[in-house]
Amino acid sequence: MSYAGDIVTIASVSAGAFFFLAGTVGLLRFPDTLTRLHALTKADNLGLGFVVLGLLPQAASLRDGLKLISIWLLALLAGATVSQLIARSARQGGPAR
Amino acid sequence: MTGPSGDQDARAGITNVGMWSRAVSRAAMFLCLWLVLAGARPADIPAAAAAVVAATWASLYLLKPSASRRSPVAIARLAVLFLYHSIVAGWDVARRALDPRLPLHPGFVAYPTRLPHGVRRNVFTTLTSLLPGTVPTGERNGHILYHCLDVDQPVLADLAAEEAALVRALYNE
Amino acid sequence: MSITTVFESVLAALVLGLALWTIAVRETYSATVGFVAYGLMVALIWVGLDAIDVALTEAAIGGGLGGIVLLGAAARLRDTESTAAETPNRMVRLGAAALSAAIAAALAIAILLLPDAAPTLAPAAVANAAATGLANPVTNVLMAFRGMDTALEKVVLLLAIVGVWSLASDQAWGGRPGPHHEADPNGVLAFLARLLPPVGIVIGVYILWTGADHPGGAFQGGAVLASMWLLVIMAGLADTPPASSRRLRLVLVAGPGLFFLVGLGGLCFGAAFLAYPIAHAKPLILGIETAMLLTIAATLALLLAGAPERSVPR
Amino acid sequence: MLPPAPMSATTAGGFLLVLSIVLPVAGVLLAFALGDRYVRLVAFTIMPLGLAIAAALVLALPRGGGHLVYLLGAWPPPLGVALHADGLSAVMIAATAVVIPAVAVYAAPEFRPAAAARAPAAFWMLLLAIWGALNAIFVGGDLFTLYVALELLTFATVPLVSLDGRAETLQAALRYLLFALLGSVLYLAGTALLYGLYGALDIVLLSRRADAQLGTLIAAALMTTGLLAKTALFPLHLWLPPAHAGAPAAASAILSGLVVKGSLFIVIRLWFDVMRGLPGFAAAHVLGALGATAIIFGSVVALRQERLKLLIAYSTLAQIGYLFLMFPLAFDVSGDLKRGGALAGGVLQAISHATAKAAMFMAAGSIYAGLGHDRITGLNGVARAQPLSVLTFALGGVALMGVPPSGASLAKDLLLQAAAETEQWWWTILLQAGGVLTAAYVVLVLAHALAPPDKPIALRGAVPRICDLAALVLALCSLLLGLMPWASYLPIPQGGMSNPLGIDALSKLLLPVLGGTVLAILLSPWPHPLALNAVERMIAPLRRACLGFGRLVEAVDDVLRQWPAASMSLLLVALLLGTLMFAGA
Amino acid sequence: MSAVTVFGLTAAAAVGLGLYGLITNPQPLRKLLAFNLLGSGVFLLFGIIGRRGAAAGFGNDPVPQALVITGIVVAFAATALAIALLLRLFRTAGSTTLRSDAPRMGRGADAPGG
Amino acid sequence: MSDFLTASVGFILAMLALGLVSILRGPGDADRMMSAQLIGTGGIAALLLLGTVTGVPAAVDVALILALLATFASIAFVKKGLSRLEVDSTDGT
Repeated sequence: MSYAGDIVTIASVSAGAFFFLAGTVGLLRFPDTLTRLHALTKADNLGLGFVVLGLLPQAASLRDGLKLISIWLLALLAGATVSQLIARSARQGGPAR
Repeated sequence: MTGPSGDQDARAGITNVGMWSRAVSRAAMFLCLWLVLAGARPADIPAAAAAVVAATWASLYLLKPSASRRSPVAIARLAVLFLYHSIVAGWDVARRALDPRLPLHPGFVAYPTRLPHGVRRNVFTTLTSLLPGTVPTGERNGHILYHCLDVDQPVLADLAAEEAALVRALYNE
Repeated sequence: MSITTVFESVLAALVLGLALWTIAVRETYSATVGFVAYGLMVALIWVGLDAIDVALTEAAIGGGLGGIVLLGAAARLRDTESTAAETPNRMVRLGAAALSAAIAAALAIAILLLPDAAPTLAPAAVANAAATGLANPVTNVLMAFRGMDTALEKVVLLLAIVGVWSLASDQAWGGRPGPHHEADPNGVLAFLARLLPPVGIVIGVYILWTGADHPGGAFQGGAVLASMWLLVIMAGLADTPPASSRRLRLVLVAGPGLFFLVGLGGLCFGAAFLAYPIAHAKPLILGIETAMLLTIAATLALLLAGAPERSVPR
Repeated sequence: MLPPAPMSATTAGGFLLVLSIVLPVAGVLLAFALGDRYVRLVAFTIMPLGLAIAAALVLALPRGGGHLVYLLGAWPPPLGVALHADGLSAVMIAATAVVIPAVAVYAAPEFRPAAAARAPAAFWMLLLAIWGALNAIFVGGDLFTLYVALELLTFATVPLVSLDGRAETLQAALRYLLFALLGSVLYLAGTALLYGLYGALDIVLLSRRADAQLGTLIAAALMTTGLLAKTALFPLHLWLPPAHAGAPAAASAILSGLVVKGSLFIVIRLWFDVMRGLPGFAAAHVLGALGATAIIFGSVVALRQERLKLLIAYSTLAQIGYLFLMFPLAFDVSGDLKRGGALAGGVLQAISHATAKAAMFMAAGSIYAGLGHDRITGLNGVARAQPLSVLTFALGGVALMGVPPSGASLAKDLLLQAAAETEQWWWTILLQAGGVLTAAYVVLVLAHALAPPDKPIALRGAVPRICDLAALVLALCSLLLGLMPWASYLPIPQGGMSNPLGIDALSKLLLPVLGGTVLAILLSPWPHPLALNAVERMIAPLRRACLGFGRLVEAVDDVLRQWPAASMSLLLVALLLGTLMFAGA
Repeated sequence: MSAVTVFGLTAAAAVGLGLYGLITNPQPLRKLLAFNLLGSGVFLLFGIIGRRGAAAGFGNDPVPQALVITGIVVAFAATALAIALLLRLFRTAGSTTLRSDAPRMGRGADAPGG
Repeated sequence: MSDFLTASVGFILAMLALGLVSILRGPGDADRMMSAQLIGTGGIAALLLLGTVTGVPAAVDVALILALLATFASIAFVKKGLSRLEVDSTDGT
């Protein structure tokens, strides 16, 4: 494990943790469903991205790194589509509510 | 093949050869995914083949290939733009959330898109859902209705730029 | 208190908080959401316990299928809440709390009193792994050492299907299970249902295949495939096949059927029922697992789709 | 009766154990794959084969020295799973192999593959599945395999309960499912603890390793309680009456006759093999006491039922209680486990009940089909209209009362002998009372059936004669069980059998019948043709008191069958058992 | 305190909570949730027992893991079956209460015999 | 390094817990449904870190499954209101 790699990991994972913190604060402070949705999808996805970035230097091989990245992409796709679904039902008052 | 059609508009004009080349390119994508997941081992060939064939079949069944040309450079540029946007978006939310004054001006903005209904518009809304301060919440009168954290920002201009980049990358006809 | 313990305590507190929420919250729907969250977090505990095979199972069930079945039911039953709100009185609740606490305490004591030299079969499982040629000990236990349990469990799944189907009305017997789903073909759900399933198929097959030597296996892969199929069905892009379809029924019995056939082969020509000839053990097991993958995927999806509702014209 | 030393090899004939599980299960798979039209055909192809395998197993067992072992996959325990069969397994398998085909013959006309194929298709598959699951329970040698088999049994049973799709039966099925799941989770928790303690799940290995430490006893208490919930021992019976009374008659016969014996069998395995008496004298007395209460409660409430099927369902409750009397009787006063007479008596009683109760449910089903209802007060004259059904019911009842040469009579003798040997005279009262109480509701029903009808009976539908014959055969089986050569399968002490003919036997018939008649008059609230007016006036105050008692019992039963009460009793039983086991250890 | 202790107590607590919910919650769906909670507590029990048996290069004894996987499958099938029953009951009867009991006609009508 | 990563897992889980408190409280179902999303991202992050810490590479596969399936709870939530969502562009077009 190289020294530089460790530095990148610590910095990047810390950044990721920061964005998770921001997302949670947003969830707690933002006033309504739709604004909270912003906090959740944007900040947490970025946080995950930074965590993945931070783990890349620790990955054993190129393949492991690519795997991490594809997980992030999958999570992004899921987050982006689900946020639209939730947003739509939140705008319409939510089903059965 | 009688799959549920995705892009009614884009199907016209696709040739048999085009169909095959699309199938091959998708299969190549799934093969890449497999290689990333499982690595390249000769013993894996049967499983890899089964997975790729099944995935390609499902993909062709579910999503009809479209005839438009892809531009690799533009796709790369779109990816960079997208990465940049998601960082800005995360930072934007973090800034607002951690600001003691909680600077929010939430509201809705209707964006008149030129993209046709269907997959293209879905791709667009999905990409823009990661833009700073916007979440698409459905449509009204053919306009995409965005919920914005701050309606004072130049949301419409950003969206237009994103749409242009998307069209250049994927749907250049 | 090491840093690891802090992490474990945070995780345990989170899981218990969700469990408490599931039990205590008044509204059923919220409780269900809490439980889905609980299931996802339990997957983390399994990783913490170094039981990745179980974590995969829990993630596939708790995250995907369990969420769909429970949330769907909670949504549909939400109107009945007012009629069924006959909560037991305080005395009963206190008594129940005391009794449950006593049982939990007994269990906790039993856990704490477990012998220091913990018995384990891990060395035995490793020592016999050569007989199957698979390096994943969990798969070895499931498919070889305790193959009977696994085969019978697949029969349990089949019986669950019979049970769910038997709830159909007489007219609908043999028809297509579940309601017909319609969704906007241009909507986000349909979009996801076009994009995700091929990726899911690759992942599902990968999970099955890697299960030979690494954590994974037929059930986890099958659960992924079932989720993908359900996604396509829910987006209205495909329909469930009629329950009377011969092909569907063959798929549903393929897994346990092949398992028992191979087992009987062992009884007639080999060492014993469910014994694999060493030379062919790995391909045989992988073949059974492949059949089980399809069976499990179809079974789980159909279990969630429900009883046949729409009769097919013959 | 399992071998004291672990068997490290498959014995000759061991493959029969595999076949006894695989054959019915293969039938399920085949029936499912072939489709609705062939389901019944598959079932009837499997039946004779299953019967043959059971017969072969019964024959092979004595030659194998009393036990058969099969190592699945040739993997020896603890890593692998073994199948074990001993005399107990053999007799249970044989009983199952008799009852299931008989029920199948009875059900064949009703569940023929016709236009509306739902119920028939499900019924035949589930019937085969129950068979496979029961056989797996009887020969399973591994606690977790037994868990899977138990679940198989539950999954096969629940849909049978709600086969007709009415709201009540759906509700009954749901209650049954939830309670059974609670039971199996407790069982599973105990299994986990045992594995954590001893690193094995094999019954024989565990029986050698288990010692009386706290963890083991907690596991024993949890597992026993979980199984009791599935067996519906009082007060954990909330699901039984609606489930057994609501199912189609053929299904009820299986549920009442066989299914509850599955979990009972595992309790026996736990107490007599895995733990070899570790639970102790006091805990066994808890089981005995619950059983005793079940006898009283079940019989009294049965006498108050207006519908025949519910009466039989409640009588099952009482009979289940009777089966648990074997547990205290198997211990002698010093607390040592004495297998032998008590165990043999209990198992014999279980088999007698399986055959007789199945026959009675089938007879009740025929009567229901004939009359279009099964109100007991409306049965007058049915003996003339459906003599065969009434005869079957009567024979089944007589067999259950313990009249020689029935199996129940032999069982009662064995249990009485055990009570005498272990100096536990107090159980003798209950053993005798059980027969009298059984006689009471049999007499009550027969009195109605034999009474002259108020108006001529118009039969709504006729049941094919073959159905009645199948039921009759089962009833006769139960009546003649005492004549079988049990000694090579069950530990029956010499001289345990009483002479099937003679004064003794006559008194064994007359005493319960007389006592039963009195009880029926006193406890049944419905108008019935038993009492003469003069007697009636004389005993009126007594009868009022008895009816009051009956009402009270019924009210208590109503409370106990509420969900919170039943599930709290479950935990209470677990705690009680655990505490007593610990105190006794 | 080791991972085994922490998660072991979690498992016991989950069992307790599940039992309490199973007893006191009137709605069947809630009972089902509680049952699943209870089940997951028992599965965790297997998990910590397996964890204690870590040996031969494996962090968790494979046998309990396999048992848990089987158990999860069975529990899931049970959940699906129960939900199907529940929805069917809801459609047939319009409510899902488990309160009312066996159909017993003429309860309390203790007509005098004769 | 390992301690740092473990601490990060703890921190992310704590954030997850706080976030869950906030959205499970509601008020609407839409809020509650975000919990699956929240656990999706947070759980994946925790799993990836955990996999690196404990040296169990297969933890990544768990994260993969979670990423693939975490959407499903949300979809179940949306599906029940399907009658109202039949067409995305309900109001016009």
